[in-house]
Amino acid sequence: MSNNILIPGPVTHDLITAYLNAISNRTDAGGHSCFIGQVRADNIAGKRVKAIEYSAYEKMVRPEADQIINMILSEFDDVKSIDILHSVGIVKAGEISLFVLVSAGHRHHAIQACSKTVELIKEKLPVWKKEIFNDNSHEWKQNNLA
Amino acid sequence: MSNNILIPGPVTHDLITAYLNAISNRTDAGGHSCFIGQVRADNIAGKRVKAIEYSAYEKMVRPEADQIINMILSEFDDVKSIDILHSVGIVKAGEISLFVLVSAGHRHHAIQACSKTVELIKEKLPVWKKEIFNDNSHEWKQNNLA
Amino acid sequence: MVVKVLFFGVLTEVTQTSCKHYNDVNSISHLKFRIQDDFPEIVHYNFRISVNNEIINDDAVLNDGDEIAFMPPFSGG
Amino acid sequence: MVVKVLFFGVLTEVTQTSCKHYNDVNSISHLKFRIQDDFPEIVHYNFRISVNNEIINDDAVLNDGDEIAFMPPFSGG
Repeated sequence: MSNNILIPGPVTHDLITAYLNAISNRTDAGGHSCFIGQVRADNIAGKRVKAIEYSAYEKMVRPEADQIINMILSEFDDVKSIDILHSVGIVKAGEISLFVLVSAGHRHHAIQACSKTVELIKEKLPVWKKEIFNDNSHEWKQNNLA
Repeated sequence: MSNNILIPGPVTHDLITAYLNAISNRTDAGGHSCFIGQVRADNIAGKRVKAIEYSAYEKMVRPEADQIINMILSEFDDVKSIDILHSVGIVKAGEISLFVLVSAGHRHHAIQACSKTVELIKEKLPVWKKEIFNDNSHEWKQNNLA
Repeated sequence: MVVKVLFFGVLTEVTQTSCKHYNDVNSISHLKFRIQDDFPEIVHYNFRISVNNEIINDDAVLNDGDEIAFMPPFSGG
Repeated sequence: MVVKVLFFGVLTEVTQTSCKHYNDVNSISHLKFRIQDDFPEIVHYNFRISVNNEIINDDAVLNDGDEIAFMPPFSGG
């Protein structure tokens, strides 16, 4: 698949389908764990989130993602592959902003490695989100790290 | 989506795509965690696994699955929905035999609940697997529970 | 009275069947005795027993029409 | 000498820009002083600083052409 982490706008269902269709090529993988992050239409103080605008330090994203992937591969030796897609730009409520897919020989490493990859993305990827409300006001968000 | 847990033959990519396309209908969900179990072409004592044949106590599958779903919903109050698909019959190496999709408001419950659902399926669903090798010999398997 | 006995997984090979009816068995312990008589090899296998879809851990009285399943350890997923 | 300073997230609102060049700044501490002079509000925000894509935690000497980023806490995902 493509080597790009950042996807302009939402991560589309077609893109996710393409990644999931590719997994059958690996007959050494018994478990695939996938995480999909979606923009919630949260109500905050009477206003509804209609979209999130993501911005990124684009040239640092690939090296930071590679560092995350290397950390995971060295901690979980049964992991065969790790894919990360993250939106940049506007993603509307109900649309997808993050896709992580981890394939491993067995389920435990697939599940644990996917979970840890998501946490490391929140912690290390130089990306910022701005919630945009239905009255067009906005608020910058900060991640709650696990 | 369909109410059936058991799918004759492999869980197809089209079916998975249909479930994943449906998630955008929920604008209260921020995280979807999904697990895909795939038949590995393991080499065991010089023979290669070419397929797994699953059999089930079919009429107990739905009530046991409902009990698993209720256990998860009562433990993880942020979980919005749980979908489980499991193959019955022949699934070839590289094909998918299990699909679990858990949607929650936030990532932690989605990820933890999906992981626990997979463990409970292995522990409680009355399903049996028989590995079929390339020389047509076979071996009944027993799950390693976490 | 007659009960229906289902065998699953490797037990279908031990018994060469997935379903067999037994007459005049009034308890699980009695049924197990009859089944061991028919299939002595079954003593080498682990299994759990359900009666009408409920797993039971102790002996139980059987009634006409009951469905009893002999289930080796599950291996789904 | 001139360095390029990038601002991200909420800092783009504090500074009203995402990129600004500074002349004759020889260290991070010196640059921070100049930026606080231009945008006094920035003292109310948390941020980390990178020099040429490497996050730094201490003061550092700056050289002509360096790219410095002022980054509030990440919020991807």
